[in-house]
Amino acid sequence: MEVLYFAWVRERIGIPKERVESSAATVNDLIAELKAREPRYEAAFADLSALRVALNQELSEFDAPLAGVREVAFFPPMTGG
Amino acid sequence: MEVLYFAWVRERIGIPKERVESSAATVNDLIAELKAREPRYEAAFADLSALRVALNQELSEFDAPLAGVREVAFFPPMTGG
Amino acid sequence: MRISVQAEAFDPGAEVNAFTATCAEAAAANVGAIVTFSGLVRADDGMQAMEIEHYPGMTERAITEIAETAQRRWSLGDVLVIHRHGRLTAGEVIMMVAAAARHRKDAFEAAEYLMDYLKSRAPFWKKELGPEGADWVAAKDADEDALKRW
Amino acid sequence: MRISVQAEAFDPGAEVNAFTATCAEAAAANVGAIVTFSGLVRADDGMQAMEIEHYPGMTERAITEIAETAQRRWSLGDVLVIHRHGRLTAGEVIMMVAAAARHRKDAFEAAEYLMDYLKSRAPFWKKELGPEGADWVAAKDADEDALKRW
Repeated sequence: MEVLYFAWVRERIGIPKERVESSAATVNDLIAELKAREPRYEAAFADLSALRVALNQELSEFDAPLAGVREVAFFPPMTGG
Repeated sequence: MEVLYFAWVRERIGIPKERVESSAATVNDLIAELKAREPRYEAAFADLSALRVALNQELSEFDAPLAGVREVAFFPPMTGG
Repeated sequence: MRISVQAEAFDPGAEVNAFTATCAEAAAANVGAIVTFSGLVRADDGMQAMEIEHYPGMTERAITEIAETAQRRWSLGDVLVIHRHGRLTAGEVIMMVAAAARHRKDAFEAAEYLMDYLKSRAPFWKKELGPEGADWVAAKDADEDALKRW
Repeated sequence: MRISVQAEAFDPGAEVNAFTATCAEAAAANVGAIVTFSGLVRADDGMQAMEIEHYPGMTERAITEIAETAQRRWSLGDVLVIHRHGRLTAGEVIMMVAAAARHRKDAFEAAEYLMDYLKSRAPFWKKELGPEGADWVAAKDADEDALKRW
């Protein structure tokens, strides 16, 4: 699946998006896999209360299943307007 | 003093303003004097709850004193905006 | 603060841009939010035109007092009120207000306050000219009630 | 309904006039009230510029959903949302919304609803560029709380 990062999440991880091969069942499982990779992921996902997730461009929850999801995006709370 | 009429009050009385010589102590006294004059005043002032009064261009009350007042205006509730 | 009571039509877009430009200048750099309201003549029930009467002299005083009260209450960057009188046809812009503040909540509240008071406390009277003749618009209880929240 | 997510500057006055003209046409004769909001880059604390990042694709979807919900809730004559991204300097207009309705209460509420949801539910992130460097703007609890009233 495609994983996208925005704002300071993008800056901490160092890339705006990447292709991830994963059999993670939920967003939480995917995050655990990413954190195990490298310290920059560990840093980006240290505090989940400061993060939001979108699945296929819809805001979602960290315990949501990833079945059928092509695009996952992680970002801080939005500050539009 | 100068007495002004607006909207349907003006239409009922038939003139936009007139000079009135009066020693009425309050707005209510002035209205009583005007009503005694002619039926068109009687008609215009029949229902005071449908009227508003301004003294020297400030919204006021019917029991307000007329001492020092140069300009009295009668009109229906305002419908601006 | 600019207040205009006028018979002439005005250009809402040009007014918005002039108001925004003033707020964007150095002196008003504290402005982050601008709310505008404009009122149009609705073509209800075949209504073709509207005649707006006002009380010259008192109108300007009343609007100035309303705008000054709003400025004290919300510490606004700027305030604009334009209100037409005379004959207007369906679709024409009757009036507009604009309020600029640091944050959106103040700008929204101030614009609503200006509108609520202009409706019921500025000496304007509307007469609708329709196919059946002319009728003075009656004041609505809801408009008087709207003042109670302030 | 028009929604635009764009890097280019826009002319708020021209947008207001185009929106008003649409509402003034026969089909939308039922519109008596138009409320607009525009947001400006404030020059707070020596802030010189702002960089707005967004999520292409999701941004348009999220705004469309917010605008459609507002239209269902208030039966609006029309809705407009324009939001810029990229680099903006102090005094520039970041975004605007406009809502048209029969009466002022609906137009005000719909514009506030659009703003409250754009603030916290449309995928934009602001970074302030000041004399001390760059900082991501933190989301405010007050903005999240503002959603509870709807």
